[in-house]
Amino acid sequence: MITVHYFARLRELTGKGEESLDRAPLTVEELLDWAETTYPGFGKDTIHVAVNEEYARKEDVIQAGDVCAFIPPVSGG
Amino acid sequence: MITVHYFARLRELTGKGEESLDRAPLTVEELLDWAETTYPGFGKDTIHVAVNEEYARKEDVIQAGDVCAFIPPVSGG
Amino acid sequence: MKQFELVDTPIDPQKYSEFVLHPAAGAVTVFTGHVREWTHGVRTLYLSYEAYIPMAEKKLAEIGEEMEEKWPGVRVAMAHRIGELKISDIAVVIAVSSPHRKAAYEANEYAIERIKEVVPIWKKEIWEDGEEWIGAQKKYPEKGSR
Amino acid sequence: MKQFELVDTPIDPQKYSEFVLHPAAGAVTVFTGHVREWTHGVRTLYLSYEAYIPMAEKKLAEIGEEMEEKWPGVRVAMAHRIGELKISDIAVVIAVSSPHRKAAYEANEYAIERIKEVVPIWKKEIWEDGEEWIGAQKKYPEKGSR
Repeated sequence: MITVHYFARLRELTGKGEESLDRAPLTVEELLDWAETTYPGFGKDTIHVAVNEEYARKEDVIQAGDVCAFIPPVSGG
Repeated sequence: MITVHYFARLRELTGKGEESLDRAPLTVEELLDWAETTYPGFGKDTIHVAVNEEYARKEDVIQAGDVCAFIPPVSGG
Repeated sequence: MKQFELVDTPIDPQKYSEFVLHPAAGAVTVFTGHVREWTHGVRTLYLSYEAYIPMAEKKLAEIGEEMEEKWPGVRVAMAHRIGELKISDIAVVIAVSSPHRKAAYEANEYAIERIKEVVPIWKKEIWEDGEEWIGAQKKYPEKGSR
Repeated sequence: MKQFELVDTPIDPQKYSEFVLHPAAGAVTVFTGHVREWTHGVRTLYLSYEAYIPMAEKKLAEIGEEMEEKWPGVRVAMAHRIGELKISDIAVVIAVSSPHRKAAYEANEYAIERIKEVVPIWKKEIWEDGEEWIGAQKKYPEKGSR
């Protein structure tokens, strides 16, 4: 199982702040593809994925137990 | 009469904060020359003169009633 | 307070400037970002900020480390507020001390640029006739971009 | 308080940042210059500042006008303290607000450079074994240099 977090626009789109997925191991790219299919309008091309609170590359592999977060373009400050 | 103010090193050198001079009209350069002669070590080459709270040029003429100040290199901030 | 923190209550800049002050510090710069009423001719009623809190605090601390590497001798404290903010409220504070002023200015400006690039915080603007999550559409954080 | 002032009591930066804040301001920068304990390996016990007060306040106001010309939309408040200051005391505060941050940083740094050039204020450093009036030996204010 992996945990995925949704924030901001994505939290409103999915209607949830987080969920658990039983799909590990998978790559970051595969996770983004899954999200786009599951939640039309997700907009994966503008979204980064954090794995265990660090930005990950598309080819990085997510393992069971990892905590993931979809990071849409940030706008703090 | 003109009033002249002394600050910082010059106040300590002259032993006074201000004095009145009965020498107007005179140029800024003449005032600096007078100060150098009167107070050895005055250091007129590093000192600006303010007339009525504005920096003056050496050729500017000081009139009776003007308030002058010797401005050694500033070091605020 | 923590040196790098997200808070959900009003920010007091004084706490952060006191944190960075020390006897060798000759200069302190404090930047505060405030909720502006008008942006591009549109009137903002209030803002709502949301964050991935643990990662955001970690990223703030990383930015602090970057600053100490680039400008040796600076001390840094930063905070970002989340939740609903009204006009003129402080959204972010960056306090930097340094022996000399140049580094205090440069490091401070570097910090706000980096915050806007990499810290997972999101702003929603609420206007009279709508609302929108704001996000730069072109610039994304990169792993290892520090 | 006045927008541009010399004071002989401790400086509270908050007063100046509040003075410049307004609903269109998205950024506020506050610079404070502090008495540093060590300068070039010499330990300072305390400082004494002296000023030609009316001219110094007039020059601060002129610098404020220069800033408003160069960075339209900024608001500025500045103060310099005189008298005896101990380590870490604030000697000078510069608060600048602006709709956007770039101008707030730039205008603030401009202000401290100008203060050090043209405002008739003098610093005496008092060490364990002596004291000296400090003054740049090369750079003098010029009439019309603004």
